[in-house]
Amino acid sequence: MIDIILAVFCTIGALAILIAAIGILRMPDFYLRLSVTVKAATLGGGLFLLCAAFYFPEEVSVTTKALAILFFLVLTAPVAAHLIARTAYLIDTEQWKGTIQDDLVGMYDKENHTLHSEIPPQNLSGEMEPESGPDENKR
Amino acid sequence: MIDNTIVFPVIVHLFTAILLLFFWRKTLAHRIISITGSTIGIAIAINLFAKVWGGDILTMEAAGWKSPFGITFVADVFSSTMVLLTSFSGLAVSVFSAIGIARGRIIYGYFPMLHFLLMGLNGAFLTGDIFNLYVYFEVIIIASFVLITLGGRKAQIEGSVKYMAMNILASTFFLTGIGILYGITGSLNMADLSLKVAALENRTLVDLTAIFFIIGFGIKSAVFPLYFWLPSSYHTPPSAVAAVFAGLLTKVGIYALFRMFTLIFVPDEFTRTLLIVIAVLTILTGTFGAVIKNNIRRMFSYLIVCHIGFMVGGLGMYSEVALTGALFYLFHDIMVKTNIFLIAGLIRKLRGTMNMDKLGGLYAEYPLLSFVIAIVLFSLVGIPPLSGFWPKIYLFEAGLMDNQYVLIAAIIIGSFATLYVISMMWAKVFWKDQPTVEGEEALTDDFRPLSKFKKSLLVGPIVFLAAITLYIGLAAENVTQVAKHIAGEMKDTTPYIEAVLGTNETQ
Amino acid sequence: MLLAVLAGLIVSILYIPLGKYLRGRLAVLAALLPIGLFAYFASFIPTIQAGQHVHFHHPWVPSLGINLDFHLDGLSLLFSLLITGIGSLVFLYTASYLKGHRYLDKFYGYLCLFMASMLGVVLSDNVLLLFIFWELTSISSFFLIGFNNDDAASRKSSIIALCITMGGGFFLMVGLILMGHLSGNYSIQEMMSTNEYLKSHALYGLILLLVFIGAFTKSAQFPFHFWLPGAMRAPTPVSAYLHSATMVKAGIYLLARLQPVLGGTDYWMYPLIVVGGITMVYSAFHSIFRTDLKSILAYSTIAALGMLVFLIGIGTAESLLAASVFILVHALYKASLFLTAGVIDHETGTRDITQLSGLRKVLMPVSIAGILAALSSAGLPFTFGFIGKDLIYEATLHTAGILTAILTGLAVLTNILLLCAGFLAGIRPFTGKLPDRFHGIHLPHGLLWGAPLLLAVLGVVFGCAPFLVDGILFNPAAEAMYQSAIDSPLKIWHGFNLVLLLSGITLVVGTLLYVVRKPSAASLAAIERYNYLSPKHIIGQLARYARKISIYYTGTLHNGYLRVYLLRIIITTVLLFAIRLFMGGPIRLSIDHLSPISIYEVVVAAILIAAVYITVTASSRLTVVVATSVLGYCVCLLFVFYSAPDLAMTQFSIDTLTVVLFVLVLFRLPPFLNFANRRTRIRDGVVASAFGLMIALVAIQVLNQPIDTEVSQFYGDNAYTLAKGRNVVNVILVDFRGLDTMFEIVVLSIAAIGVVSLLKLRLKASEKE
Amino acid sequence: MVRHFLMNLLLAFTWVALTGVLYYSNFIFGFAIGFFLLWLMNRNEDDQRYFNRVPKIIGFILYFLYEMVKANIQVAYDVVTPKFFMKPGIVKYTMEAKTDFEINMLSTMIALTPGTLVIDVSDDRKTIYIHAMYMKSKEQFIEQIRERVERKLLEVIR
Amino acid sequence: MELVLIILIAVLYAGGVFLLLRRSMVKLLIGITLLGNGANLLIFLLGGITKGKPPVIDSAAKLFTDIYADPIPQALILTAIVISFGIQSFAIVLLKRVYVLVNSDDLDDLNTPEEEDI
Amino acid sequence: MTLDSYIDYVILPILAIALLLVFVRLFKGPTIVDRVIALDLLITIGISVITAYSISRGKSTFIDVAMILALIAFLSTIAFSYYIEKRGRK
Amino acid sequence: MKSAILKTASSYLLPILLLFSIFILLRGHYHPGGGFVGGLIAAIAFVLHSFTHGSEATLKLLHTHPSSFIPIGLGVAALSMFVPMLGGQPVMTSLWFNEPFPVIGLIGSALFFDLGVYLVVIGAVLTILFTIAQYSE
Ligand code: NA
Ligand code: NA
Repeated sequence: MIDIILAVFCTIGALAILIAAIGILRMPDFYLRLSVTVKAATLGGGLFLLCAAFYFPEEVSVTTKALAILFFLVLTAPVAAHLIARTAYLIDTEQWKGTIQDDLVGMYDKENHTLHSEIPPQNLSGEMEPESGPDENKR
Repeated sequence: MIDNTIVFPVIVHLFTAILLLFFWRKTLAHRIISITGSTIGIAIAINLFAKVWGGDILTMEAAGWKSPFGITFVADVFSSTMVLLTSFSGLAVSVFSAIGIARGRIIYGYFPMLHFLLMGLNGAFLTGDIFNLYVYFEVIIIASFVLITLGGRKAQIEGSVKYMAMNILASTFFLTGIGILYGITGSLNMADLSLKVAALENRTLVDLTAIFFIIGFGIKSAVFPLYFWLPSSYHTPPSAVAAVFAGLLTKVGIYALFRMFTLIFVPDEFTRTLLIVIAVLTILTGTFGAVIKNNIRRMFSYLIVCHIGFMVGGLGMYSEVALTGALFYLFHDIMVKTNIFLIAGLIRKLRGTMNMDKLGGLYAEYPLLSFVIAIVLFSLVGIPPLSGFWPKIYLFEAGLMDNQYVLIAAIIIGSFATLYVISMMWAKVFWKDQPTVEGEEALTDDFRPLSKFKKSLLVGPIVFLAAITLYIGLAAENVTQVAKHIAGEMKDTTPYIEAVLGTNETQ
Repeated sequence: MLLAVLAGLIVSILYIPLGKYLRGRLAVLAALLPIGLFAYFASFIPTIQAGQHVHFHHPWVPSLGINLDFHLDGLSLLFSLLITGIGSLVFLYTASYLKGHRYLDKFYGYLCLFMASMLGVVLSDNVLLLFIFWELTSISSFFLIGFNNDDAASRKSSIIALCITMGGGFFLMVGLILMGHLSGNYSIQEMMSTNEYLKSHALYGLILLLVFIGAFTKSAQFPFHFWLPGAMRAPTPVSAYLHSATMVKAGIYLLARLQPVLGGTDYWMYPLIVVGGITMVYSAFHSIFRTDLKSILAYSTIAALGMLVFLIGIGTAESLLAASVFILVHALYKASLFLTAGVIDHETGTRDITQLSGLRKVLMPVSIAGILAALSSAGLPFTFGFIGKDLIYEATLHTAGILTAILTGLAVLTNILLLCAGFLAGIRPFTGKLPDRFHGIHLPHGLLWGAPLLLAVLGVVFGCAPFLVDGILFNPAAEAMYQSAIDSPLKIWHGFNLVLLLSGITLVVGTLLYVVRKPSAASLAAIERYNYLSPKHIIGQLARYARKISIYYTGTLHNGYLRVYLLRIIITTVLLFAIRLFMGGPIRLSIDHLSPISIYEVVVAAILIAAVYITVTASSRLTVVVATSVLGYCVCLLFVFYSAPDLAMTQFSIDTLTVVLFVLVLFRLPPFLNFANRRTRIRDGVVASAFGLMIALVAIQVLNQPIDTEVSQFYGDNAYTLAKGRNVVNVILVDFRGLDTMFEIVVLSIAAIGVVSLLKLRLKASEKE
Repeated sequence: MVRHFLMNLLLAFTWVALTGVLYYSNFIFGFAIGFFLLWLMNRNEDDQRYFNRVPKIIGFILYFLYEMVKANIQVAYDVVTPKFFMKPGIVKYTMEAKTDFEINMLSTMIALTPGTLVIDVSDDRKTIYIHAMYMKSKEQFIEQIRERVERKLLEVIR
Repeated sequence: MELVLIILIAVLYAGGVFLLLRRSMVKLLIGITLLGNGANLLIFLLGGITKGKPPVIDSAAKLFTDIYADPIPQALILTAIVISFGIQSFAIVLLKRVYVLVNSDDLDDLNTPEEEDI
Repeated sequence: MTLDSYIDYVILPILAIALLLVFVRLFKGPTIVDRVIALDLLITIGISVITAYSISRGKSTFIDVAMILALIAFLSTIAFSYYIEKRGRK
Repeated sequence: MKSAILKTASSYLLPILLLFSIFILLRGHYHPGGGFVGGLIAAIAFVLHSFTHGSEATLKLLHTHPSSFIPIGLGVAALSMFVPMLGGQPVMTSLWFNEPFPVIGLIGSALFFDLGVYLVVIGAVLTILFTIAQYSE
């Protein structure tokens, strides 16, 4: 019985990860790839860890560890995703042509990377300045 | 015999270095601790040598695990002699460094590095475990990286990049070789390996494995065509550092070559021929390089290469006579090479340069010092009856016995070149009047302003090593006995193996 | 006897602390040593005359068979007396000649060292001991030639002399070792008993070659002769002592000494005759073109040495006797002439014979010494030179067949030229008109003219009364060479015979030549036009080529490009590998007992390989770093698959840290530039692939080898029971092989400290080392 | 409230000690028994918060998991089918959350929901910039976050 | 599987060597990393690979009841990894110094002519 | 079919394929941030692979490795972000 | 790095990671882990902290420069290696307390050795990283 539940968990986890993998390969821009992967992978990994937690019930430490990892993953994955997304934006990574909205334009201070909640007055004039293109990070 | 004191040569430098780290940035304390540590090191080394010379091969099984299961330390005459010579070099260098090394370098860890280096060297000489040997080699190279870059001048950095790249490559070869050896035998204990490798049927595989060690240790000992790091780097660090390097670093490669190729890979026709070819080319390369260099240390660097060839040639001939000669040469070389680099450092202090064209007049100004230096230089040349002369007798005799005329010719050429460059150097640096150098390049004398005590800290080590060299030359009989004994140990490794593995029953 | 030999050594060391007291008036005391030694050796004359030998033994390096074995026989005695006798006079002469010189003590030190070494050479019974002293003579000569070390030419000459004599020494050393090796020991006396074996051995020719090179270089034989004229840069007493009377005769001594061991064969004879013959004619010819007094004497010395080699080469009883006499003859007149020349130089400030004349008017005793010595060198009757020359002609005439004419002709020719040279040096400066500028010259201190005069007078005394010395010196000496009794007393008058005729011809023609030929700068220049054919020039040219080759070789090999060095190392390895594989048996390939393949392992391996591909080809640094970390993480997965959790953990954490490090360091660096052209990349690719292939081949071979699991079994069995741990890897790390770990953390510590010093230490410009 | 939680833990541990079975299931069972006992014993107003909060947290987690699975399926469908239905964009969202902890929890929630991604929080901590994959309109999206995520979250943790 | 690993090791060694032969010091360092990984895997492989049997004794037992992977190569590699990390970090910092000195990581820029000797 | 072999023959291959796909992204880039997230995903998949492997072999020891991965992997993403951002600013 | 989210995260990740590191250190003799990995985790925890708060803040948190951990760690390890020699046993021999301690279990010189390793690793890694970070700024 327990084996079947575990098998189901594993299968869902594996599929989630597979979808994340396909997603990262297929999605048209960086933000979408990131968006797709973080959750799916965390979900998949979490399921596997849960399996492990159930699979070694007689070893308390293993269960603890599996849960701790799960907890840690849930805690860190969003942070990491946010950081890399932010960085990507800061280096002007291109967005998909189907993108319909960008509230971030002009919000970052190019000098010290401070992020404003309202468009700062000095940026108002330069708000529509053309993007410098994705090659900048190759400098 | 089992004796715990074998590890003392390692431990004394380890504790000295740790203690030095606790006194971080306190330069006076560093000088005192270092000299004290090195002095204790000599006492320990003498004690060890006396024990081994007087009796059996000593072993110590770390943590009490029997060979071949644990790491075994082995002190036979070869290793304890190397430890003894290392301790002499070590003391000389550490005293010299007290004044010879700039304050900034001492503040940033010069002395701890020196002692870590000495520790690694002693460990390498004493260990009977091949992977442990690798670890000591790594200690040695990382400490030498730090020493060679310490100060960070451009020339130093340039030299050290080459030094580092090639030494890391050497380590990779060594490590690969160990992996293969383990894969073949399942053992790491050198005595055990000796038995197991000898029992292998696939000799091709043994030889192929041996190539990794030849290349690995060959790079470390700076033989042709693997020597390039040496002339690229030895002229860059402070002379005291160059002195340890010159005296001991290439020699630890030689030590390892000798150990491996007498204990584990007993040379067959292929290996012997290979070693002799390498030796001849090494000597010639060193010769060609030395005769054209105008900077004292660059010239000395090539002389190191040249003379390494003598020892490798001795190993290649692999007769007892040849090994005796090579070992005698090794002992002589450690003392003399350390000293000549210290001398180069002293000259630099005196004149602010090591370019022979800009040097001169030392003989007129410092006659007594010149006399001491002359003894060292002549020992290097091998003017009889000084130390460099005796081993050549053995090498020539061995060469004649083995019909190695090309090698003999190479040794003659190498010796001749040494003679030539040293006499040139003598004429240029000591005899010639001090040329006047003008403008920005004006030479400085950092020696004269020093107090008498400080001067003696610079000159003392040179005299000390010169005295040992003189002893090696004049009491050649004693040194010969040692070398002969070791050569005997090398030709018949049974006592070594029994000392290591035979203790199983007694524990 | 040990003390006698080493006395000079000890005294020279004593000069270091005591030298400064000897610089002044006490300098004369220095001569006490040679005089004492002379007396000491003279005391052996009766013993030797009685046909006995004296032997001394003291162990030194017994395992090499090198002991302080000294052997005194006739030959040694002749040389010992020569060394100490002429030594005494030279020491005395020096006291005045270099009076007040600030390095006088050093000079005496070197001289003492030299004397001791020279005595060592002639007294050693052990060839290696002989060699040791032999080299010491070269060294002391080096210091003496370079004594005026502020003079560039002096320095150069001393280096040339040292290199030639010691270079030859290396060959000699091999030759002597070969002799010792073949005959089983290094004692000359013992070797004599095995000489037949030596002579019949296949390596006999090699021995001769090596010994000859040693002897010829030392005794300035053609084509190695050119160091000797250069050596005249030394102060005159040195020239007199080392470079004419004693040291250069060491080679002669060696040949004489080894004559009974190696001599008596054609291989021995002809090279000596040929080389000696060429040397004597060539340099005698050269001598008469020189205008510098010491130069003339140098070339005539070379000629005399050639003559000695020539005589030893002939090897008959007559020739050996002639040689032993001629050694003393030459030493007496040549030393005298040198010392005379020294006085002239000292007083007039020039040695150019075109400017010197009429000096008899101001330097009467000196002129007597010079003229007597010149006459002795000319072989005028009632001089010692006459007896010497007679014996030479006697010796050449006693050879067999066609040789007689050739050898005699050569000897006559040489003697004619030498006579002329002797007159040039010993007579010409004193005859004729005294130039005005020399009027102010006063007779110098008695020691300066006393020494040459004594030597010159001795030449006449022995010439008139040869019986004084023949039995006690020459016969024993010749016997030592010939190894059988020689008893032919020297005679002043042989009656009218061919020898006398030849002597007459020599005298007449030589004198005519002297009268007709005026030395001049022009003729010197004329002969110097042919310098490019001289051995000195040719050897110098060779040395320059050698230097060029060295520069090219070293520059090409050590060209500064790290990647080239690394390439060479890799190629060497691959080549060695290929050679060994080519020599050795087939590579065994068996795929039994391999573990099955599963898809996920293959995928990980494939990703790894692809990651390597990216690292190798990527052009952005960051991509490379990313690929490297992928690589590390995949390795980590492999470690997990193959049961190494500790390894996987460590690999992973270290890899991550490495990434952080790279990131911290790299962010300012510009992107890669693709420097290498296509060809280079292909070459490197081929080499790298070959290297990889090599590793693969070895790995396959090793996998076929069954592994011994004794040790790991032991660890598994005892990890918990004895070492109280369950994680065997950790138990190994902290217990079984804890020392590895101890020093591994040392490595880490060193690296950390190194990083600090590398980044923080900034040396001040004043901090040089 | 903390006092209750600690008491509850203590009871759970006591249960584990009594039964001597150190399994997680046993611990959870002990915790549940403890909760029930505490709930029985503490009926005054002040202490009610703890007993209300625990079921709420569990409920929120379940709700969040449900949302996550739902969104995941949507994304998964988009990923595996050839055509893209996305309307992505970056939206500025003014938060009601104030403290660091609240902001962090909120961003974690948003980030873990498939289709949304936190790009950054402004330096004055008033707004959060969210990248959304499926955005019919900006207002609707903001409303959705406000109602379905932020309100519920704040309810639980405040 | 061993054969796949051998190919992998060969590729690592070859890649490492290829990178050593470049002009860029960064590539040199990466090459060293590759070689180190290659050497580690080689030791690992030649010591014999075992799947899924880590050398950890079960908490119930005092001895291994089953076969287990050879722990020695693991311990050796662990030591080797740490050592190469130490050396590599030093090398990376040296790279930094090189960059500060010559403003590139091109090793050819670092070469100084011999005349600059003191 | 037992759970062990199910994981061995179904789950692990799926994960391996996922690894491959992610690696393709890593290979293709195009921007460095793409590579960084691909790397991050690789590690997450790695954690899953290790966990699955641990279950399939019945060795809980490997979970420790997964734990280390989870603890540390985060750091490299942060480091890359730090680096890329810092470089972008210069 | 200016990220509020990371800043908050790192302040609670630091104690968690440190706790893990000690956990890994103590159990090395029985399970994978030990001084080395433990030390790395601790170092990484501080590195993470320094990324957001700057290395100065992290140094302040550590109270002392990490380089001083190196001699202490080396000293601990070297002593636990050397002390058995005073009792006449070979270098590195493990000495054990007979009774297991609560929580930690058996305590022996091997644990002290591991502790030395742990300290050295923290000291070395942090020294390297902080030095570079400061130099780069
Ligand atoms: Na992550
Ligand atoms: Na461990």
